[in-house]
Amino acid sequence: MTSMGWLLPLVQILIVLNAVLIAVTYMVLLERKVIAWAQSRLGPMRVGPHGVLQPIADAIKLLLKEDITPARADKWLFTIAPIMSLVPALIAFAVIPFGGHARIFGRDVPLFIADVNVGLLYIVSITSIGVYGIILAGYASNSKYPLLASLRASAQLISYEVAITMMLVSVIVTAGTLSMVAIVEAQLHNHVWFVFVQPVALVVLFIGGLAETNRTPFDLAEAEQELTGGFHTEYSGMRFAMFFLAEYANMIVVSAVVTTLFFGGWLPPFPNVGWLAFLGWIPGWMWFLVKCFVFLYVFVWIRATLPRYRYDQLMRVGWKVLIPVALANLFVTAILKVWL
Amino acid sequence: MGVNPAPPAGPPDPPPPADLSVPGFISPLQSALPDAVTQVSYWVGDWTMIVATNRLLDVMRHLRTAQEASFDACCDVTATDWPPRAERFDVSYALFSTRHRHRVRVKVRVADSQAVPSVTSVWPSANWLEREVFDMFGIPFDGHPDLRRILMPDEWQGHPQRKDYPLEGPGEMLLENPMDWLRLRYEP
Amino acid sequence: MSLFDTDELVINMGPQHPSTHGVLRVVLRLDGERVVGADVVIGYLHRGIEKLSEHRDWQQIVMLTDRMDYVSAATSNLGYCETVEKLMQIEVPRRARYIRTILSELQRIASHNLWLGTHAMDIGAMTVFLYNFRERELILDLFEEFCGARLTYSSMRIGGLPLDIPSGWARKVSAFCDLFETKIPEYEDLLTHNRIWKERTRNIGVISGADAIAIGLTGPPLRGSGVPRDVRKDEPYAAYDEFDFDVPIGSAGDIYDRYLVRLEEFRQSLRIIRQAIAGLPEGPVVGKVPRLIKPPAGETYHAIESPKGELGFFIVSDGRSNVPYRFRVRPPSFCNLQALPRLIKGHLVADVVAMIGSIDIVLGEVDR
Amino acid sequence: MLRAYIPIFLFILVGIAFAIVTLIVSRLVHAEKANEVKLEPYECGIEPQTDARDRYSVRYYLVAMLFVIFDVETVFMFPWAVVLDRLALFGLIEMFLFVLILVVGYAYAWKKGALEWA
Repeated sequence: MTSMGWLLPLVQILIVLNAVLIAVTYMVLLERKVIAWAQSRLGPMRVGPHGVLQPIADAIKLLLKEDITPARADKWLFTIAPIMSLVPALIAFAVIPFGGHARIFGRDVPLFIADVNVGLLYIVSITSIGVYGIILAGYASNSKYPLLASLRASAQLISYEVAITMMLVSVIVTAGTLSMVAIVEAQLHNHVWFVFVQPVALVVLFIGGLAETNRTPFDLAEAEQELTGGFHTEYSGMRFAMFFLAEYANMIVVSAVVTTLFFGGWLPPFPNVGWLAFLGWIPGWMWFLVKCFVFLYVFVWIRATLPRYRYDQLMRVGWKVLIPVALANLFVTAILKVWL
Repeated sequence: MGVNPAPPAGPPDPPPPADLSVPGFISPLQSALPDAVTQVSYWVGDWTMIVATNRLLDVMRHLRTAQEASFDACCDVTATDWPPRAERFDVSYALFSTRHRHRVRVKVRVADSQAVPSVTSVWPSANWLEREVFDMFGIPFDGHPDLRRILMPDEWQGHPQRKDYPLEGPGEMLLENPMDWLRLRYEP
Repeated sequence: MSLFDTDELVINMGPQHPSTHGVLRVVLRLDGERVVGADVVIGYLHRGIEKLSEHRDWQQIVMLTDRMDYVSAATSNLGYCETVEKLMQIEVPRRARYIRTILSELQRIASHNLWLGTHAMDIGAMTVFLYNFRERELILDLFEEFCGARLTYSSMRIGGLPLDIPSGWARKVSAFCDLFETKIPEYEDLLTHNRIWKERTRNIGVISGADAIAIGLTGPPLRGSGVPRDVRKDEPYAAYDEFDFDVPIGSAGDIYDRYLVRLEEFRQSLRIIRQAIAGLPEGPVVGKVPRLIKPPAGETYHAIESPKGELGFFIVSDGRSNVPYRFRVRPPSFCNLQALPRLIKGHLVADVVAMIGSIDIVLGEVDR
Repeated sequence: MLRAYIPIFLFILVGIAFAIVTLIVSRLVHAEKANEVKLEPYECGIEPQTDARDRYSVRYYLVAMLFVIFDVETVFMFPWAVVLDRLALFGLIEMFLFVLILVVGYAYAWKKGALEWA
């Protein structure tokens, strides 16, 4: 490989990593602002105009804060757990296509880090590593609330994993490929976003995404009102911040995956309709970000609206509602695919 | 605070005025359980029955079940300390009937460390209320399922609501600084 | 089988826990997430208000009653003042009784606001919390205008009120009633027909009416079980006998019914306030009270309906000193909390916080 | 073929490096003022009486087992889904049989109450 061949991915990785970190911190601000507006208040207003510098202040605060390792905790696992939670959330972005190809300085630069032919499988497997972080955190803390929370988390995450993977199979059948880039291109060739082909899959995937990211109404693993913060009860300072980053990074991953699979990724709306061609003037990565933003907004909106499910109800929804729906959807998709 | 030369020996418990009609549940009780009720009194609209301690449970069961009484709610159990009296404590029960919407107060008089039969078997709601009386006055309740201190710490000495217990407490160490507590706890 | 035997997990919920509404400690014994047994430990906020009151002047005690149910100080003031008035047989002027009714109903709304907000928060619905605090703030403004304080009002005196209402205050109360009426549907939109809310609250902590009476529940938790017991109706005090209002009752006796009962109480409170404002009589706000308050020797028990349930005062006067001989409070929170172990047995950890919320306790009143 | 994965490995390394560097930086600058009480496990202000690592009823080992079964099955479906176009009716029937066995087991588990939690 040429030196250039190493350099380009490295530059991309650094850009993506920084973009993700900035996006995550500003996601926190967005969440606080949107929820505040939903609740007829202002949200952060002090740091910078309208609180725009709040995420930076938060980051500095978390960096400087005391980082406690409880006396009874398992010291190594206690440190490894947040890393195991954060790293998968970050590296999932490796296969997400932020755009097609762009011409920068006369070179053809892909707007994704890697296009592997098992892209979707990669995301599924990488994101499930994240749950180990939560389980380890609960176990390593050697404290009861985190322990309860990590048991909840493990059961919850694997339950929703099943429905999610089955739904992904439906999408793969429709697209005929596992590559994220190819899935977007399939939507271009089929002249339709897959949301119109697989609406049920979208709903189930999004619900599953809420559960996988521990978001309301499925935020049982950190349910502050019951388990006093859940698996990160004993965490403080930077190690706590890593769980925090992981949760928000995972939200962005879910939004990005949903955008890619169902809303045509970087494609403008209805790319094949002639009189809408002017939408193509807006670069693809901007379309992608706008679509992602919509889903992130929905995450926040749901948090402002819904109460929390109870543990047994959550499992019931996962096993008795989502899995049968996913199976039925898969059957119908496969039959239609072969028939047509 | 106030000038109070000698502590009073007990509440007046005045008898009801002659022209006042007695509530319907009192005379059936008196005929069903003769000489259980030692005194009936009336003051500012409240009827009070003073009952012999050993007959308390019979009276309470009667009041709970008899049609004309049916006191199904035990609102309050509390005590008053009258140190000069031999039976220094008045334990008083505030009863209410959700059917007839009437009230009565039942009182028993007990000496120090004399047990009162627990009414938890008649009204489960008396559980904590009796625990509080035990905690605050040191009156034991016979047959109580779980007689422990409730408001004060388990290892507390004395019973704060007694009249001979000083307002400032028994003179325990005053620990102003929270770190003093920690030092107490961790120094061998 | 011993290979698969498991121990029960003993876990302390509280005293430092976000959802125990104060320094309440519940020692839970868990099998998985199911509650096998629970022991309630209280006393962390015990300040000895009863003992203190036996060393305070009769008028000074009003200030102590503020500190019992600190989110509903006005009803505690009312209960205490009425008990002393009963002991001294003082006639309270009609205007004062009307204003007391208005104050205690405003207080009921404020207290229910706080309850609904925190209860919804416990179940994870955070927006309702802030909506409720938004409206509660308006009530606190009204109280501030009346007596200068926002939380511990000391808003009543033995024999009447410390002062008449400011001019224009009644109009502001009416305006608040009109505004608040439009806000109740906002809470209902977020909760009443919300599927998750219903699943979290229905058939949880069910208790029958007879059991509820026996275990000592009063107030909305008792009415949620279908018992129409309300001190305001049964033993009217202040000016409640002059107003039309209904006592809402539930049927199932679960958390959801207790919620519905309290929501309906919002509306009934508005109804009472409006009638009281419309018919507010002129006249003095303090009755004929002797300069030195010294009730004749005797004892009495008097109860009112606080937002939490039956708030009773048992006061003994020896007729000689200027302090009560015995001062006893029958706190509704204390008696209602007693039902907690029975209500949560067999439910899940998540239901424990919902249950604590549904019986609406204030630890300042539980421990006194 | 494998060249496509090089950026991913690179990303994993960068990701881990980022996490570790952050922890080290924070370790250099953060405040440290621990005392014995602060280091106790949190149990709402009460000293824990029992250890958190007691043997404890994890009602969900069944979940774990069901998950393994289902997830392995779905992994088999990935390659099938990609090439369903070419397998056509044969692939469809094959997979139907495969899934049918799964569904029978699922229905059995449901009926037996393995899906009732708590």
